[in-house]
Amino acid sequence: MSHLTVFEHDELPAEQFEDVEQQRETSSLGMWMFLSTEVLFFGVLFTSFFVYRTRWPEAFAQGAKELKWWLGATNTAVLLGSSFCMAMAVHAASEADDRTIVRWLWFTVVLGTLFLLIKGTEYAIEWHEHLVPHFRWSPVAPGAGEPRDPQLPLFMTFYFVMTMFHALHMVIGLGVLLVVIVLARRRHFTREYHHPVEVVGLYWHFVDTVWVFLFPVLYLLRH
Amino acid sequence: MSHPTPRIYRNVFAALMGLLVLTVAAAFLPFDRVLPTPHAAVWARRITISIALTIAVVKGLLILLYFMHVRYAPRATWAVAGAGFLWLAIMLALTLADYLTRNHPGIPNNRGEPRYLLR
Amino acid sequence: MTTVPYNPDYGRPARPTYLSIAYRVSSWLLTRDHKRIAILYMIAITLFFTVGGVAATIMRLSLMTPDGRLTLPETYNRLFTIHGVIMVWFFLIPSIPAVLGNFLVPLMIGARDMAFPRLNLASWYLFVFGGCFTISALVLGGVDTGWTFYTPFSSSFSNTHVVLTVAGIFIAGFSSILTGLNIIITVNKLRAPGMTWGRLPLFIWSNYATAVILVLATPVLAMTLALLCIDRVFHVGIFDPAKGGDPLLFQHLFWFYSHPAVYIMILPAMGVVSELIPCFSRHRVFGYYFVAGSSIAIAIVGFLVWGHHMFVAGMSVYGGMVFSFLSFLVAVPSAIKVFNWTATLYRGSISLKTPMLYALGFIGLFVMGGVTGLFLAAIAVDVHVTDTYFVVAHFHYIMVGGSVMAYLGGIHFWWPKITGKLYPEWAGRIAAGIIFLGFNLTFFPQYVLGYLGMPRRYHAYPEEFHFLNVLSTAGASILAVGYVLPLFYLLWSLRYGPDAGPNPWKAMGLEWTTSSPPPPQNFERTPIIREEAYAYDRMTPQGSDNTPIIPLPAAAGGARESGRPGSRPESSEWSDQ
Amino acid sequence: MAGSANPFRLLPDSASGIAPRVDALTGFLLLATGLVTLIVLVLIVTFVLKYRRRSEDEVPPATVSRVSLEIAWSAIPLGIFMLMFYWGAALYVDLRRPARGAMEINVTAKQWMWKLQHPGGQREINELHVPVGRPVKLVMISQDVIHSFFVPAFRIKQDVLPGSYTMQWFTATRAGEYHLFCAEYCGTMHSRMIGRVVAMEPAAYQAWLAGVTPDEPPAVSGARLFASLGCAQCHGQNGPTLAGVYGSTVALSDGSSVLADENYVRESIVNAPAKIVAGFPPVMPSYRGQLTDEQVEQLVAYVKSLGAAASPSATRPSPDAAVPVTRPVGAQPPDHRPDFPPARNATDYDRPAGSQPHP
Repeated sequence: MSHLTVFEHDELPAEQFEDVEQQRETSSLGMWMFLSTEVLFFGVLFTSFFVYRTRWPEAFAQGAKELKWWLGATNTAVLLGSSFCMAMAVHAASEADDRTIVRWLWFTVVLGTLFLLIKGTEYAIEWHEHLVPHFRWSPVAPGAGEPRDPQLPLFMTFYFVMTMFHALHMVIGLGVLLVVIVLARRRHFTREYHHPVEVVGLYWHFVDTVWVFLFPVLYLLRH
Repeated sequence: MSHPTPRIYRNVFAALMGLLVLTVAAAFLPFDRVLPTPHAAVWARRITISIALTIAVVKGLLILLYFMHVRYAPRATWAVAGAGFLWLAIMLALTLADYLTRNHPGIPNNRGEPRYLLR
Repeated sequence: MTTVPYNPDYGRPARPTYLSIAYRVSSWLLTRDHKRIAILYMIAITLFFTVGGVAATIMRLSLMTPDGRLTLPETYNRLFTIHGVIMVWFFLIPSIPAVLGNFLVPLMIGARDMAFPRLNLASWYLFVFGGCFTISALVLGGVDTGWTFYTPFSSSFSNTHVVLTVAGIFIAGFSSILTGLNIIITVNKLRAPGMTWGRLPLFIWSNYATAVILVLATPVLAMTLALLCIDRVFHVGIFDPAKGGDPLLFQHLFWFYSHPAVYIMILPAMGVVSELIPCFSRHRVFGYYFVAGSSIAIAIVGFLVWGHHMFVAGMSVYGGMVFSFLSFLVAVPSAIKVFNWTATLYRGSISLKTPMLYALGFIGLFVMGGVTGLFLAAIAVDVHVTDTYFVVAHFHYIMVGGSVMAYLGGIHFWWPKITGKLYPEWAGRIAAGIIFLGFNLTFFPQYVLGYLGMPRRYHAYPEEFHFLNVLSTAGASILAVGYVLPLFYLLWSLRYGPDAGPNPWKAMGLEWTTSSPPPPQNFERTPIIREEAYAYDRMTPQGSDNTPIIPLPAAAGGARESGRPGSRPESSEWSDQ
Repeated sequence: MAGSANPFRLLPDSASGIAPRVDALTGFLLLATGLVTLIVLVLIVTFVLKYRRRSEDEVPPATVSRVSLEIAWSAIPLGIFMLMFYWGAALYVDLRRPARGAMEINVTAKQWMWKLQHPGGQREINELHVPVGRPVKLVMISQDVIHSFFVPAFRIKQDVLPGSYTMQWFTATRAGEYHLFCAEYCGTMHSRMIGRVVAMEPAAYQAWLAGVTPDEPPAVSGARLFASLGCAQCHGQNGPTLAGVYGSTVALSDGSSVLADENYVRESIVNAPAKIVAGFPPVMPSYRGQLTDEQVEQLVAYVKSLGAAASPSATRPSPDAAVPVTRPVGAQPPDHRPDFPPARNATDYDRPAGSQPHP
């Protein structure tokens, strides 16, 4: 089927589907399959984290104390908020109410960017405290603090690898959200045909779920 | 109903915020000073990790079921969502099966002597 | 008076097939037709197979002499590494799912195309893009860590192009995920009406199981290789014991992907054989549900057994026992499949055409490869034979004897459907015989070498292993000839081969009800399926003039009853694409 | 290599206690699987010949799928597999449990050579002389990548990890010269990292031992290091006493109990905060980076020589964590276990000599 323009809205589903309903189910199932791969993609990091936590419990406990739990908590709240806004946007899409879709999507994008900003400040604080393994690390806390556990760099490595992969997924999510905002502003969605918003919603909620697990595992296991 | 209403979204969001406060509070409970057993540090570590993970699982489920409409989705979506987490559980379980039984003194034989297997 | 059989195409202009619809290069490089993407994959993996094969030939020639005079140790190490990497990730894993799977899954379930055609093309581009990385690493000086990239050698001690090769595999991994995702969603969502799960051909069942593994295992490889690159570039000690890391963790995570990966390689081969045996013995498969169920069982239990690669690597004794027990469980479904194939042959009418020769060769070699897996699962024997040529022989029997033989059998069986031409039968049989003979002569001596204790990846070996290695090299040269023959006569058949009708083998299956090569949208009308998968027992004797021996499913005439609102109106004319 | 010159042999020499038992299991596996393979091949050939296609239009009778047959040929193989699993696992436990009083040899693997040291201090490169009939325990560590100590004639193989000790043991039963290979790929000269294991009669072994000018035994240099590093200050009085700790089960501060083998001693020296004995403050500094592997090996040898428990299983598991368990061998067991006979000497708990499973 030769689509004239990429976003030309047409009643007919893509040529290999029987009807629009089947296309909607297929795209959400496809996204769910992709999210399963993401679960295992982050799963490797969680498995390695727990394996090393069983080997060096003191180092990982001290690492959790080094991190700023209150920054992590606000970030979790921000991300849960953006997830809520995304859910409201999807609901608005199912009512084909273009103005509210754009409003809720903007809230989601703003909260998402706020999350990245808070994360950025957190990285800056850790850079300042010489907590970045390989790049800027000191075995003793700066300002004549007490000596750090020799295995603390391992914990900080996992902290940076896990949060940076998560931030990467956030950035991708924000990009796709901006595309959907453009679509919504051009009144592209109808009551039947709004599954791009749903699919992006699935992805955004998943990225939020990953952070829901990341926050306690990294910040709250302080014993 | 095939789709959750905004009211449900608001309730779920409130629940998530409540659980966030709960999990942060639970992390600061002084288990290592309170527990009676001599190995307080170890039990404190185990209790905090189990509390933190259960609350995280509950929050994750809330997001999955309501925000991602899994509760109203066909069975295939349940299977796909479940498969991802089940395989993660397989990887965790069998990898830790190896790590937690290393240097284990070994199951004692019939006379109560540990078998002392090499690694 | 001679009766003229009814020919639905009489009087109409010849319908364009997916090959004759467009000839511009852009129609191939920007195609969204699953059949053309399958052919693109076939060309790509044939090139990669040649690279891997050349590396294998040089290795075998170097092993002819005990001190390996032909190659330096560095060169030999780079050769077996690139042989492993190319053959595993750039030939075996995509070979059947991406070539035969892409071509046949929509055809066999009555769909017009894959669920996500654009992702399907993206999968091919990712595959080729990843291949460029790995080939550039090979050209720039190769990598000498072995295809398993064990740390800390790969992360701290090897000074070869590890990160470049690993980046290539990382990208090719996403190509596998997209192929798997496409197959699962297509089989779930796009089956023709009447095609219930119980009527799916077994090729679809095994590709479905393979797709499940592809989707659930490959991300673990992607992240493990990412951690390896982070540790290699930044030396943060994730796998470096001096800094608190544990090299065994890399092995756990690597084999969590790589053992299911060997099932990705063998399951589609079993699917091809489950199609060939019924066709050439004109028998319904013995125990259809058990063969289908065993594919799914292999896919699931395959994820629990990776520890048997690490019995001597320093794993705990109890961990080893758990994995040994589970490894014996995973052997049961394979045994069920072999017994069911043998039972299908009982009281059938067996014709030994080339695809059947490959299928029977597959069963023989797969059984010998599979049973030696039991030796490796019993820990006490594994302690002696792991990391020796016994393991090399075991996995080559399964991968080369099994997967490559079935791939060639599948290519020969569906060649008329893919190209519309018949290949010369006599040439096919000779090539199959040479491959079978060369294969056994190459790899059977390696079982004995392995039990004698010759370690694998040895560039030079003690004098007493000399005779068996020369035997193996002789076999390898025969095998090389055997692999080159099909290339010639298949390409020859493209030009000079006789035209094949829609069903040259008189086989059952939806793909044989459409013309060969099939039209761009696969079926004139979406077929409706009314009987079981392999209804060979309801075949009617047919005239000798090559008219289809089976009653065409009612689809040829029947209109669609269950048109859901907003569904595509029945387009009688095909659309240009 | 005795008897290895003829190229047509199918079995390597069988020169260790475990070798015949592994060969027996391999024989059983070969028999069982060979039988099944033969049956399948014969069936296929007969079917292909008997039921070959007579004419193009032949339609054979339909197959009848019988579930009972399916159940049979999945349950029977499962039963045979479980037997194979049990036999393999039982043999593996014997492979991983050293016999009493094994002679301990320190093996250090370096990129592309083996360095071995006998308890008496004799050092060897790429060669290992062992007496026939005496159990030998190899305590192995690598200085760079993963290697693997593989002696085909003894049917033993164990990877040598860079971070911690891995151990294996054998008892040579036939005198002779056997191959030693590195079985885990370790770099360019992986195929040159080979050597030979010479099993000699005890008399010949003693003669060879005398002929070699011994280096300083590791235990002695370990004692010197122990004093120079000032370990005695803590481990003399208030710290955990080290007499008889090797081989006993130590209760740690986190409630778990660990066998005090070489890995535990090494872990306590190199990563001190890892495993602290119950009832003691975690004040031991970590010596990582300050000691070479050689020195750690000497300290471990010294700790072993401090009245090591006669055999790893000599002292019973610590009944109660509160009481520090590191007591000399043979000391009176805590009285609240009256049912357990007090051990007067180390060998009380050994199995009667007759039932010794001669590996």
